[in-house]
Amino acid sequence: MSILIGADSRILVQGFTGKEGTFHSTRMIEYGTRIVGGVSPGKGGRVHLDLPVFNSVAEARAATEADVSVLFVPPFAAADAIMEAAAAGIRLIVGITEGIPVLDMIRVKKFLSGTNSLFLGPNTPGVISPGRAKVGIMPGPIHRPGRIGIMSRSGTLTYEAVWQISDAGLGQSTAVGIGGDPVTGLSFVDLLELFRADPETEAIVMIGEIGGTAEDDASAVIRNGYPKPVFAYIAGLTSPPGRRMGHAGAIIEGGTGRAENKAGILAEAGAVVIPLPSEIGTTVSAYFKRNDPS
Amino acid sequence: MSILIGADSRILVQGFTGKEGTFHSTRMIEYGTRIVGGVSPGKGGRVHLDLPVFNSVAEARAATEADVSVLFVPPFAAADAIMEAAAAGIRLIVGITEGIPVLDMIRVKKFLSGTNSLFLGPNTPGVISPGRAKVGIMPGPIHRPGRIGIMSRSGTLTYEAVWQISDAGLGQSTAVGIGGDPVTGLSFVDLLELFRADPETEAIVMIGEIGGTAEDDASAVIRNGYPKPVFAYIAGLTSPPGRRMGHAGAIIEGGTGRAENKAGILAEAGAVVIPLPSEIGTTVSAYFKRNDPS
Amino acid sequence: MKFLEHRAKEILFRYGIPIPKGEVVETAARAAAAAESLGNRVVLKAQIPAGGRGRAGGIKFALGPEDARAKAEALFKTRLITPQTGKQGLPIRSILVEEAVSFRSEFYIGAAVDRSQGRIVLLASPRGGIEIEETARTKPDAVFREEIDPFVGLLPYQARRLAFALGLTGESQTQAAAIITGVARAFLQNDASVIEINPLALTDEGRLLALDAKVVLDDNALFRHPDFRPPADDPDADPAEAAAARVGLNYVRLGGDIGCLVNGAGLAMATADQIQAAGGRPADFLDIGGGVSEDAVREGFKIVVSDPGVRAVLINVFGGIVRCDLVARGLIGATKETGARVPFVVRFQGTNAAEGRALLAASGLAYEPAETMGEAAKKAVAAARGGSRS
Amino acid sequence: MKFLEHRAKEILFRYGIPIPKGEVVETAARAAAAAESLGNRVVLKAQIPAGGRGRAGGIKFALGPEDARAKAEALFKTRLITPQTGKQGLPIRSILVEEAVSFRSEFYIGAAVDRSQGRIVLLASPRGGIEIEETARTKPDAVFREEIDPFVGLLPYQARRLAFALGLTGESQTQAAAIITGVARAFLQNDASVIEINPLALTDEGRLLALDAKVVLDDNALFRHPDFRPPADDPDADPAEAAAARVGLNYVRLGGDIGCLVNGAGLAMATADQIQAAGGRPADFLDIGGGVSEDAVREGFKIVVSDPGVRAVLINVFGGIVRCDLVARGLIGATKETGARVPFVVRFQGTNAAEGRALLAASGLAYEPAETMGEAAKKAVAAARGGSRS
Repeated sequence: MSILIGADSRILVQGFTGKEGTFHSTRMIEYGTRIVGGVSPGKGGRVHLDLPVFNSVAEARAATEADVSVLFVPPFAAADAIMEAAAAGIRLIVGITEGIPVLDMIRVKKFLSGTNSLFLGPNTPGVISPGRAKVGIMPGPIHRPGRIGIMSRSGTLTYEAVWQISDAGLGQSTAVGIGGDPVTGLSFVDLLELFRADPETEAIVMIGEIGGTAEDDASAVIRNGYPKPVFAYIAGLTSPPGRRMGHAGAIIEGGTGRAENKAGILAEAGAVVIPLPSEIGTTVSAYFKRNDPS
Repeated sequence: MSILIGADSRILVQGFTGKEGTFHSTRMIEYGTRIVGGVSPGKGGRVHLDLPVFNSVAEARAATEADVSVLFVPPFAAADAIMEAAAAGIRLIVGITEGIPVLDMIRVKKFLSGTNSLFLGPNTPGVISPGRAKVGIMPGPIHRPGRIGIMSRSGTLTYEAVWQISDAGLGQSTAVGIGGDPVTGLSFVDLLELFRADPETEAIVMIGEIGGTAEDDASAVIRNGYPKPVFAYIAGLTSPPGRRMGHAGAIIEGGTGRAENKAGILAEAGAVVIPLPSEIGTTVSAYFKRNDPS
Repeated sequence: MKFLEHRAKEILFRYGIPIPKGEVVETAARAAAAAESLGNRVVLKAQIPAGGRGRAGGIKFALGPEDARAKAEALFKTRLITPQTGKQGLPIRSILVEEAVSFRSEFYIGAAVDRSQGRIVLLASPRGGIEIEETARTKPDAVFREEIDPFVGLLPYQARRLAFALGLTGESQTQAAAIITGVARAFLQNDASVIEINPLALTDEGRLLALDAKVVLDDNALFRHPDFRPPADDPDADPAEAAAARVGLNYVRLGGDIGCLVNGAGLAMATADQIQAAGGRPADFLDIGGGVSEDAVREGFKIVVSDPGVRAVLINVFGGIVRCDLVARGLIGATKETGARVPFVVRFQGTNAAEGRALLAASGLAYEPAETMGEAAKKAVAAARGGSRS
Repeated sequence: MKFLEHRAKEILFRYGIPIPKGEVVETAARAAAAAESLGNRVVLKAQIPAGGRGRAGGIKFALGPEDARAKAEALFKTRLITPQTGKQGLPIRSILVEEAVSFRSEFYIGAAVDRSQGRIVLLASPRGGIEIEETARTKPDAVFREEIDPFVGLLPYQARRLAFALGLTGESQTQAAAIITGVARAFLQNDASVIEINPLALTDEGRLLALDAKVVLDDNALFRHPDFRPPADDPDADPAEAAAARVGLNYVRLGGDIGCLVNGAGLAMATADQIQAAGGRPADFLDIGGGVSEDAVREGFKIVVSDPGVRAVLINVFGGIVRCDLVARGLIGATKETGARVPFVVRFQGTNAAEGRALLAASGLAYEPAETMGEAAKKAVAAARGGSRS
């Protein structure tokens, strides 16, 4: 098993016929992902990568029974595409697009709160269940099927963590990027709950970074007795304070946002804090060897 | 028992210190209604009619535990006042105000759909549970406690029906005006469900009129086997077609809206249709004498 | 408030909706000049505040200025009678002269309030040029709907979906989506009740063009749109209805012989029903409303009796906020002022009914009191039959 | 994008928010003239893109034109050093000369994105003039909040509640509600990230006046606000950061001696952490991002080595969309073009890592390959210690 996606997920690509959509759809199909079609308004009726193209998500969903969509649309059109997918009943919407205005994401969150759709991202590499389905832009070959759940706010740093874990002889149940933007859809807290219920996942690696309170919110879940070990690395210990965080943001976030604070809160809550990015794979594999010497 | 309000309802008046608010609050208090305070922004802290005045509904609710509010605010401020009451957790909001823009009511309905508040009106005389509480502007003395539930789109025509029923020796469990505007909060359907669950109510009198589909929607409930007799009078048999109904409205309403159509659908559904307004009291009392000759 | 076609088109034009080139004229000479500047083929469209113009002969094609002049002259002499005008019809005071457009197909775009659901719905259909009600009845699959959320507005994907549903592709689809978005924005920003473009034509050149348009605004929201207040002296308005509106009363002429003065719309409708059941014909619907003054009652009564067909008046007041004594004083004032001798029947119930009856009794006026609506209607019918105006 | 105080005030003024009379000047003579026209008492406020001005001496009172001239002259000669400027401080290029206002009390009004909840929050506090973070920490009961729904906007009752929470009554309460509504509208209509009025002063005459203001817009939304595009030649910008921005890269100077070129913000931060853990000091944060071209890599490398403090460069690329071979080609091009001899360590993983390594190996360039981040950081630290720039 895995979270969010699996071998039976039926995936739609929004922005299918564009350059990005074409490139990454090809990679996803090569990986074995079940892409069932795409949406490109105005191109409905065509065939692209041997798959049907539709003018709207509603039409595409009716024809293909897709339950997941992944977006390769430009920032100005992204919010509309997400809301269209949600209105059409898509269960999981994955927003790869980088550079969406924050207000658009706030609108999207409000809109989605009235639906049953989940949104992952934006500015995420996506989600992969190794060996089953890849919904996003991550390099497939570094992944291995396994029992570690990975969740991250970063793109390439996730690949680094995945690579280290694969290199250490372990694998991933699911690797998920929640996205690097200030306002995201699914949060670390949401993913912790999904991983909690996933029997395949035996441990979680969380890759955080400075800014916001996503890691602090996750700490609260861990503190309340989380049944699986959580390993955490927080990037940005050396990042200069004040450079990336808005002034009034700090007050809302209660003065938090520094990497050392996040790491401290996580450690106190019971997570295993990994101090250096180079030690993610070794730390997790040492834990598994200790607890499961077979 | 009764529906919507009762002897223990704690009622707040929005627009309390204005001319209308003062006049009708005085009448409601005279009737024995438990008015617990009022809201008049900017007048908070004063005492009016021996009751406390607050700047906001939230403040008033915190201080008085009010669960019902009744609005005497001008049309331009009404939507805001309703949303304020809903956001403050008022359970039932009664909008007396006439002349609220339809778009404001559509916004209010959307806003309320995310809350637990009920809205009655606008452009309604309100709701009365004879002998217990009067929340509105209807003349109190014409009412008698009893077992008929009355619901109506009209003001004075409701008084007429109430008067005839009282005159016939019967009384009302609750008399409710849903309001005469194109878009209303609580509908006939909603009230039928509330009356269904009210053991005190033994029969329902529905006063409809031309336009819209409120009566047709109610017919569907009756047709599905409503456990109490429903008497219906529809005003406007002689009203000229086309004068009050918008053109594109007709298409949405499926070509309905004429009094004879409404009466026909109701009769077919099993309601007792009263052909003339002067016969409301006699028809209902004849039914009760026939069925309950004691 | 309902706009004439040319005003409706002006409003929609501000929201990016393309309309034919045209000019509004009030004389045949100006019609000729407009035809001159618009090119050879023009359409003359009578500007009246009622639908059904086309079949009634209110739309004419003209070839060149002289033809336009002749046809405009004929139109200006006509009273147009349509199913919506009543039998006497309406005079044509202005004509919209527009370039004649050749088109391949006609669509329907409209937005309206769905009363039952309490929401705004945008409708589109590939069957334009005919009434949308007819399409909804005969071919419901050809009517496509999207809700306009009052806070969110119409989202781009909704506009696209409707445009695709119309069967449009390429440039036309993009243009249709923009027009649909414009209709939704115009609806929300102007507190509309109804906006219709019918037909929206796809011209031979592949452009979409709003050939006819209808815009009705919510009267209750006019305080937010002061620019749209109707002119005080609408020459086409019924003088009695206009007089009633000036004092805040709601008067509708019904054409019978029993004048009605009632408080509340529902009770007024019911009173008319009751009169008809008693064998009479109501002359009017006059709702004096809830917050009426003595002066307004007086004016209302004067308006009712100003109808020369009225042979009796029925006053039916169920006092609530309106006190019967106030109404009585208004009636006494009006009869004294006008000296009107039309017989009237008064039924008072509710707030201060006894005081009202006492005032009338003490005034020395000749009137018939009644206890119930049924009794009042019967007495009014009898009075209208027996009585004569002096 | 963060605006200078006077621009922030101009924006808020358009939303009905009252601001003091004032003028922006770039010379002492114009400061004197401004003081002349504004009256006797004025305030001179240094316009720099950083907070903490007041304590750093960037705000001066002046009595009359001559005093204003002298104080402006002194300010124009100063570099202001505040906790937000870095040690070298910032030059003062313009001064806002404002009427001096006497006031009774100071309030705080602000709006910002609540990242955790994904919503916009409007904050108000009767404790103005001090940092809102401090109030939130020391006296949380004195900070009042209302959500601004992104579709609905701030409703009138919410603005009223905040105004009442500030303890205002009568005219001032109405004015405060209007100001709060204006802030909410300005936030939504301009895609703001932060808007602050601090302090909002209640003057001796009983008027509310925004004495200081801050407006930060969401850079990602600037495409919707073309008027707000920052001038291409901001004289105060770090030249390396500006050069990176021009080619779409994100460069932040960190002050150490190991230049970094990394793909992805998280990996770039992690790389800096790894360098520090290995005993080195990162010179910069350079994220070449996801869709980078060979040209941009070349420019990025040139920017990194343009820092005279850089004694070694660490290239850490985990290929995803970015292919390592493309990065290799950019590096080879840049080193050939600039002839830079600074030692560099390259760590490639992911998409086309082998191809990238092969290209570098074949290029004849002197560089240290590394397999892991840890190894790369250690080698870079060693190179920076041992190496010297030629």
